[in-house]
Amino acid sequence: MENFIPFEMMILTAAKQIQNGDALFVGFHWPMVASRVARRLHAPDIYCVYEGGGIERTYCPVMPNTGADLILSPHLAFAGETYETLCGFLAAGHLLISMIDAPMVDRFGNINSTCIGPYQCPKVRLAGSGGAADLGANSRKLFMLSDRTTKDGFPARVDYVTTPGYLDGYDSRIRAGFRPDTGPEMIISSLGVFKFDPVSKEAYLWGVYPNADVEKIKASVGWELKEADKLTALSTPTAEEIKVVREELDIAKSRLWKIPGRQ
Amino acid sequence: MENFIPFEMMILTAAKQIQNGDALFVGFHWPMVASRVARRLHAPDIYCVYEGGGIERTYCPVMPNTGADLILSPHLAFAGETYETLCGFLAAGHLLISMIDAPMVDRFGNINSTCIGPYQCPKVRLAGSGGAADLGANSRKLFMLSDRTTKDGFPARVDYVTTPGYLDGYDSRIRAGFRPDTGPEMIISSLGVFKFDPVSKEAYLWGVYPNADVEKIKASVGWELKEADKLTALSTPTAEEIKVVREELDIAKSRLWKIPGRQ
Amino acid sequence: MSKVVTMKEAIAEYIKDGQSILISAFSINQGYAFAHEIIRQKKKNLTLIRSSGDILADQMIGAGCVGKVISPYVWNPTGPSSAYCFRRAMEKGIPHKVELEEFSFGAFCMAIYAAAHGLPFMPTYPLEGTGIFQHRSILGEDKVRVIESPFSGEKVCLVKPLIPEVCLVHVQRADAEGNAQMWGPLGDVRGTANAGKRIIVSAEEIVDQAIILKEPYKTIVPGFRVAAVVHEPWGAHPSDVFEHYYRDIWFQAGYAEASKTVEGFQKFMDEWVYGVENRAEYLKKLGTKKQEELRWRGQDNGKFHSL
Amino acid sequence: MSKVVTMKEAIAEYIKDGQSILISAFSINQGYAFAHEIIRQKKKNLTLIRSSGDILADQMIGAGCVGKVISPYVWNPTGPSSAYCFRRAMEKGIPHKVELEEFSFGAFCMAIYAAAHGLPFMPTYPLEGTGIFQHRSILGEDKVRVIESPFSGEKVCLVKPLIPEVCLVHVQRADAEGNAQMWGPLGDVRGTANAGKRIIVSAEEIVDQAIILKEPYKTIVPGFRVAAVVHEPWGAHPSDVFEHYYRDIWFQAGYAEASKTVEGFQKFMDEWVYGVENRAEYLKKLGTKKQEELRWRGQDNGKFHSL
Repeated sequence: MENFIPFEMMILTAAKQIQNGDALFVGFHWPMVASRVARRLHAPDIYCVYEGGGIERTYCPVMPNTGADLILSPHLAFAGETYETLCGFLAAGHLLISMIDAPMVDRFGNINSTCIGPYQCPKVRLAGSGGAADLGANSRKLFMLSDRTTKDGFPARVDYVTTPGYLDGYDSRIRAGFRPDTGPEMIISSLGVFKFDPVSKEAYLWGVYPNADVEKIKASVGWELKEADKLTALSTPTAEEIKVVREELDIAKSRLWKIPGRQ
Repeated sequence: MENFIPFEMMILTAAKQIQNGDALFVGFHWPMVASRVARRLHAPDIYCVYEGGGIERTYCPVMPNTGADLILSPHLAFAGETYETLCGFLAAGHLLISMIDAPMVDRFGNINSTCIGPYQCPKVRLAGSGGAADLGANSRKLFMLSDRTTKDGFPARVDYVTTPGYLDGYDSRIRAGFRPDTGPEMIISSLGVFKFDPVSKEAYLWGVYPNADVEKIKASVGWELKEADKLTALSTPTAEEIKVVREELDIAKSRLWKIPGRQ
Repeated sequence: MSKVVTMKEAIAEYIKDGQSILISAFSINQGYAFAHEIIRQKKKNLTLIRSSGDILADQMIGAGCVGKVISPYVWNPTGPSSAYCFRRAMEKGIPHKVELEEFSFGAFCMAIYAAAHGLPFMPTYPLEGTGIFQHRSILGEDKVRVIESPFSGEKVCLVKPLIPEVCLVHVQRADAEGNAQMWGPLGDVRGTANAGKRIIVSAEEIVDQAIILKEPYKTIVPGFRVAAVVHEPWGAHPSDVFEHYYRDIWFQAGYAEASKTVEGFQKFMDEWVYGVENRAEYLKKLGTKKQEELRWRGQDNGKFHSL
Repeated sequence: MSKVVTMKEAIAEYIKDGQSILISAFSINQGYAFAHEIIRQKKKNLTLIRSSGDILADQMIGAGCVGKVISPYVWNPTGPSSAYCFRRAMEKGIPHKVELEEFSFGAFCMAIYAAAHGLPFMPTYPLEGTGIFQHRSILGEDKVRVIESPFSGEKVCLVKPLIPEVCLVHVQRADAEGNAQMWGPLGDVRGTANAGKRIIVSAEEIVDQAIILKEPYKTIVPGFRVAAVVHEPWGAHPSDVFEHYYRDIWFQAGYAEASKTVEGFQKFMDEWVYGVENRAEYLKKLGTKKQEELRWRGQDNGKFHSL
C-alpha cells in the first residue's frame, strides 16, 4: 500500500470497470488513461474504439494526443471511419461500455462541455460536443470520469446539456426518445463513485475511496447528495496499481497533457 | 462503308452518346460494350462507374463478366463501395449520363427485367432489379439500350416496372416523387432511336439507321408509334467504327457473352 | 483467444433451421464454402438475404434449404443466363415454393445501412410506381413506407433496418481473433458484413495479428464482432477475390448448362457439393491446373484475352 | 487533363467571399495549407464547415475570414487547451461576432451523408433535451426536425443535407487528374470530401496514374469530381498524415501559448502565415530537423516516448 491521491483512485477505479476482452468506446481525455491502465493491469485483450475511426488492439508505448492521433497506428486493428465506430459499432449496440470525460456533471448525469454561463454570451466558452452528445445517446453503459472536487464540477443543473444523461430525471430521458437500454451507469470522480437511483435517476454516493470524508464529499456537490444504504468501500490500491497509474500519467505528461497536482 | 446489322448500329449509336471526359454510370450488358467502343473510338478519358463500387478509368483488354468482375482491377481508378457509386455519385447527381439494358421497355420508358406474366405465377421469371430501379430513379439522363426488334421487346405496358421510366406518362413520374431533373433520355434499339415527348412522355421514333423501313419499325412496337416531324437519319458507320464494334463483340464472345446473330 | 474452427463446426454450431442469414459481398468474394456446407448439413427453411443472389442463392434454393429470399436479384451473370433453380421455384414451386421479397439494390443497401448503424430507418430513392413498391411479401407494409419530408414536403420512401441473425463473410485474410481484412471494390460488404447480430468469417489466409496491425485500413470487421473464423482457401470459387484469384466464368457457364434441368442440377450438386467432404476436397477436384489459370496476375490481365 | 495548380491559384479561383467551405478530415490530414492561403488572400465572411474545428478553425476565426461556423467543436487538442480566438469571438466578439451552429459529431456526419448520397434527409440519434437541439442559429427549425417513425411510432430526429459550395481535402497522394488517395483511419473524410458541389484536393505527392490504378481501394475521391489539384508536401502540419508524418504537439502547444492574447496570436500569424509566401517557405521555416523528428517511422513509434 502506498500514498495516493483521489485523482489517481479515480483513474484506477475507472480502469477496473473494464474487463479483459471488452470492446469499449473511449472518449477523449481521462478515459484514454484509464483504458491504458486497464490494459496494463488486467485487460490486455481489449478493443478501444475511437470516434476518429480507429480501434486500438495493443498497448501503445506513447500517449496519443487524442484518440485520432496517428501515433496509435501500429496498434490499430481497424482503421475505418467515424461512420463505423461512433455511428456504427456504438450506435448499433455492439459495445458493452463507454467512457467519457465529465468536467461538469449534474445530479441527473448530464454533462456540460460547451459553455459556462448563458449560451449566447458565455462567461467561458468550451470546446462543444464532438461525439459527446452521441455517446450520451447511444452508450449502453456510460461511465463518466471527473477529476473535479468542487461544486462547480457538480452543479445541480448544468448550464448546457452537451452529453444527455437522464435529463430531468425519472422517465424524461425515455420521453425524449432515447433507447431504454442506454444511459449513464456511474460517475467516477475524484470525490468518489456515484450511481443513479433506478427511479428518480438522481446520482447518489455509492462508493468511497479509503480515508474519504463523506460530509466533505456532500459539501462538494451542488445538490443534496443522497448516499447508498451501505456505502461501498473501494479497496486500497496495491503498489503495482499505483505504480502503473503514475507511469501512465507520466507518459501523458511527456506528451504535454496537463495532469492535476503536477506542474 | 461496310455492311452492318442494326444491332451493331445500336451499340455504335449508344457509344456516340458518350463524350470524352464524361463520368457515366454503366449498367450491366450492352452498356458495357458501348462504353468500351466509345473509349476506343473517341472517348479514352471517361470514367465508367459501376454498381459494385469500381470506377474504370482505362481500357481493359479483357471483357469483364459484369461491372464487378475483378478482371477490371488494373483499370480501376476507384475501388470503393456501392454506397459511393450507385448510392453516391449517381444519386447525388454527379454523373451526367447513365446507360442501362432494356430488354423489355414500354411506351413510357419503363423497363421490365423481373418477370413475364403475373408476378405471383410468372410465365418466365427473370433476374429482378439489382440496381436497375435506382438507375431509373436517379439517372440524370438515362439511355436505354435494347437489342430487340419485335413487339414483345416493346410492349405498350410492361408486366412489371423494374426500372421506372415515365410511369403512366405526363406528370405521373413527378407525382410519384421522382426528381424533375431525372428520367429516360432515349431508347437506343436495334429498331432505331426513340425519344420522349416533352409533354406526354410517350416514346416516339426520332432517328433511324441507314436503310431503315419505318413502317416495319412501327409494326414492331406494341403501341401506335409516332414519329418525329423530321426523322433524323443516323449516318452510315465508317469502316473503323464497325471494326471496333465487331472486335468488342468478339472479345465479349470470348468471355462467353451471348451475341445476337452469332453462334 | 483463437476463434478458428472448421467450416463444418461453424455451420453446425451457428446456423439453425429457420434462421435469417446473410451471405455477404456483391458478386465477388461470395461465400460458396459457407453455402455448400449449409447444403451438406441440410439446413432448412432459412431466410437467405443477399445483395446479389447469384448462383450461390440458386444452389441453396435448388437444394431446398431456403424458405424465404430477400434480395434485389438472382441470376447467373455468365452469358448472362437464368438462375434455373430460382426460376423453377418461382415458376413451378420446385423443389418447393419460396417467398421472395425484392428490393432495389439501393433500397437494400439502405435497409442494411440502418441495421449496421443503429438507425431506426433509412430514407431511400423514389420507388412509387415500381413493381418493387407494389409487390410485398415477407415484410408487408413495412417493406417501404412513404412520408412527407418535414423539410420540403416532398414524398420520401423509408425502409427499416434489415438485421440478419447471422452474417457470413468471406475475406482475403483474418487473424485468429476475427479481425477480417478485405480490399478492392467492396460493393455492399462493409454494410452487409456488419448488419447482423452475429458474424462468421471465412478467409483465404489466417495471418498473425502483426499483419493486420500493419495495414489496419484493410479491416472491414473488427475481431470483437466475430463469433468464429474459418480458414478456407478458394472459399469463394467460382467468384473472384481481389489479389487472390479471378472469376471462373467457364465454371459458371457449366453450371448454367447443367442446372437447366432438375436432374442436371442434382448431378452437378452430387459432384461438387454432396460428393465432397469439404472445401479441400472440392479444390482437389477443381485441380491445380485450373487454380493456376485463375490465380491473380497483378496488373497484367491481358492473358485472359485469348482464353 | 492536368488539373494541377498552385495553392495561390486554387484559392484565388475557387474560394469567393461569402461562400460555404468545408475543410475535410477529422483531426488528421487537416488542410492547413488551404487555410493559410485563404487567410493570406483575406477572404471574408466564409461559412466554415468542419467536423473538428481545431486550431485550423481557430486561426481562420482569429484572422477574420469567417462569418459563420458549422461544427461539432472547436478546440486545441494539446493539453487540452482552449481555442482562444474562438473563445474571444464567442465571449467578446473579437475580431467580430461569429454565428455558430453546433451539431453532435454523429448528427454532423449524418447531414454530410445525406449530401454525399443524394438523400433528402438522414435520421440521426436522439438529441431532444440537449443544448444542440435547443439552440439554433444558422439553420433554424431545419437544424433538427422530429417525426414519429412510421414503423414504430418512436420519435426520430432528422437532419437535412449539408452541402458546402466547396470541399477542400488534403490527402496522401493524387494524380494530376484529381484521383485522390487517402488511407489509415478516415474519420468523416469519405463523407466530407464528397459532400460539396466542388472539390479541391491538396496532396503530399502527385503521382503517375499507374500508382493510383495499382491500389484503387485507396482512392476516396475520383478524378471527375475534382476541380483542382495542389501539390503541397507537409500541407497538414501541425496535424498528422498516415504513413507520412506525426502530429506536431509541440507546435500545437506553442500555438496555445501564443494565442492566449490578441497580440500573441497576431505575432504567431505574422511569423507563420503572413510572413511566408507559401507552404514551401513555411516548411523552410519549420526546418529539416523538425521534419526529420516528425517523419513516419512505420511500426516503430516507441521513440516518441522520450520526447
